[in-house]
Amino acid sequence: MTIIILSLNTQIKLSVSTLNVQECVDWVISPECGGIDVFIGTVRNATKGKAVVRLEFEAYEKMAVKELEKITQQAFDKWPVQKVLIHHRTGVLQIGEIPVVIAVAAAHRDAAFDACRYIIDTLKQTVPIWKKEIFEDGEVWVAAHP
Amino acid sequence: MTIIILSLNTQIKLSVSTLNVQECVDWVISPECGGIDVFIGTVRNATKGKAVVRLEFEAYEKMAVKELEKITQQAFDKWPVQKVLIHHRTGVLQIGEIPVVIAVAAAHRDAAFDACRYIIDTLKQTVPIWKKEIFEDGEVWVAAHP
Amino acid sequence: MNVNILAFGIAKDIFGGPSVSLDLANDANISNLKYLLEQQYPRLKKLATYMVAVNNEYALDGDTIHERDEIAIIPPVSGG
Amino acid sequence: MNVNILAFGIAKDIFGGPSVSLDLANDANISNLKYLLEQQYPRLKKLATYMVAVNNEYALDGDTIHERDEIAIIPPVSGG
Repeated sequence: MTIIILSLNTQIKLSVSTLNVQECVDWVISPECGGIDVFIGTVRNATKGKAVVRLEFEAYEKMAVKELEKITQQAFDKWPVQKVLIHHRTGVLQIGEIPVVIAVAAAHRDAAFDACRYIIDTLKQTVPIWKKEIFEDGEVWVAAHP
Repeated sequence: MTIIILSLNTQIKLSVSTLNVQECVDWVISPECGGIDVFIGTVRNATKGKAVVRLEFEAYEKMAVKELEKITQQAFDKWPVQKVLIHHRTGVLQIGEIPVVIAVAAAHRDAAFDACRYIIDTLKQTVPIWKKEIFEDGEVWVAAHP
Repeated sequence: MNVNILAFGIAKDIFGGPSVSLDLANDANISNLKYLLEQQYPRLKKLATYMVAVNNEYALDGDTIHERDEIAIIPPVSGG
Repeated sequence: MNVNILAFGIAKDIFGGPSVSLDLANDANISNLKYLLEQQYPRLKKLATYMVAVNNEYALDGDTIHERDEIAIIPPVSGG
């Protein structure tokens, strides 16, 4: 399932398909902006020294999109940014695949950096998406236990 | 003229050809990294309200590469980052084109953000590259005058 | 009233499925709901923390639950 | 000694070309070089600031210049 929220300056997508970084950059780039910051999450091959085989992402999709919209709105309220894009994967991801791309365009780079970092930091705290790490000998929902 | 400095974890390029963001991301992505921060500079259509027709970048290439190497080394010294890439254009750039791409991969995102921002901030202070803005009615070397 | 509760992440494992249904007093609030769920599914208490969402918004312990509300258990998120 | 000085950015406009040559005393330092250049090209003094590089490294005012050094005038940079 893919959900896209599209306005002139905001794009939010939850998708089971591979994320395309170039597409994300192409969408935020604009003649009025001077700087773009892009954060790309990638699936690491190990966590705390233990080999990861693959990841599985589950989302409460309706609510996740709502929370992502709130975060993008906060970014627009806090910084003079021009375009904000958040693409997040769901489903099974292999090592090296991309769970998330956040791209922010602004006239000046400080706003782009600040907003992009705020978005990923907040996303990881509030957006109802869950990651399960699959190891050779078991699996674990990340962050579930203290 | 294109200069590429290539090691296992560093890539520096000065080039008159169009920069390719996807290539940059593909080069820094690796199974050990969990986060990539990418800064993309773009040519704005106006500066202080005045329409820009195009930009021209000139570099003192040998020294620019040396200074870029210093900055990447500082990034590796200061933060636990895994790969650093800096691509910078020279020559004539049209509105919307990309003068610079900086991509930093790290196990954890804070290092990638900090190092990427440090690199662009420092690049703008120390690397001998000059930008001329061409307007309808004249041209100006940026930052030359107080 | 009878409410249906969606579960995600580890809560789905704890409930043994993507949703459970529960009988609640008509003026029940989130706190009451959590208490009943924790009685039935003690593993819930072992979570670092968990939230409840009502109609796609995070809810507070004192919020009253209404029939036909969309209720979901939100274990610690780990997206990104 | 006679040294060749590379110019970039606005310095190229000020010198009217990509390099100029200059006669210097054999023990001349960067400060002496700047003084002579500013005499010949007064517009240099109107720059916000400028640096001199010797052999691709930023040089300090007291650094001595040697024959065959690669010398360059570095006006305020504006890359990125």
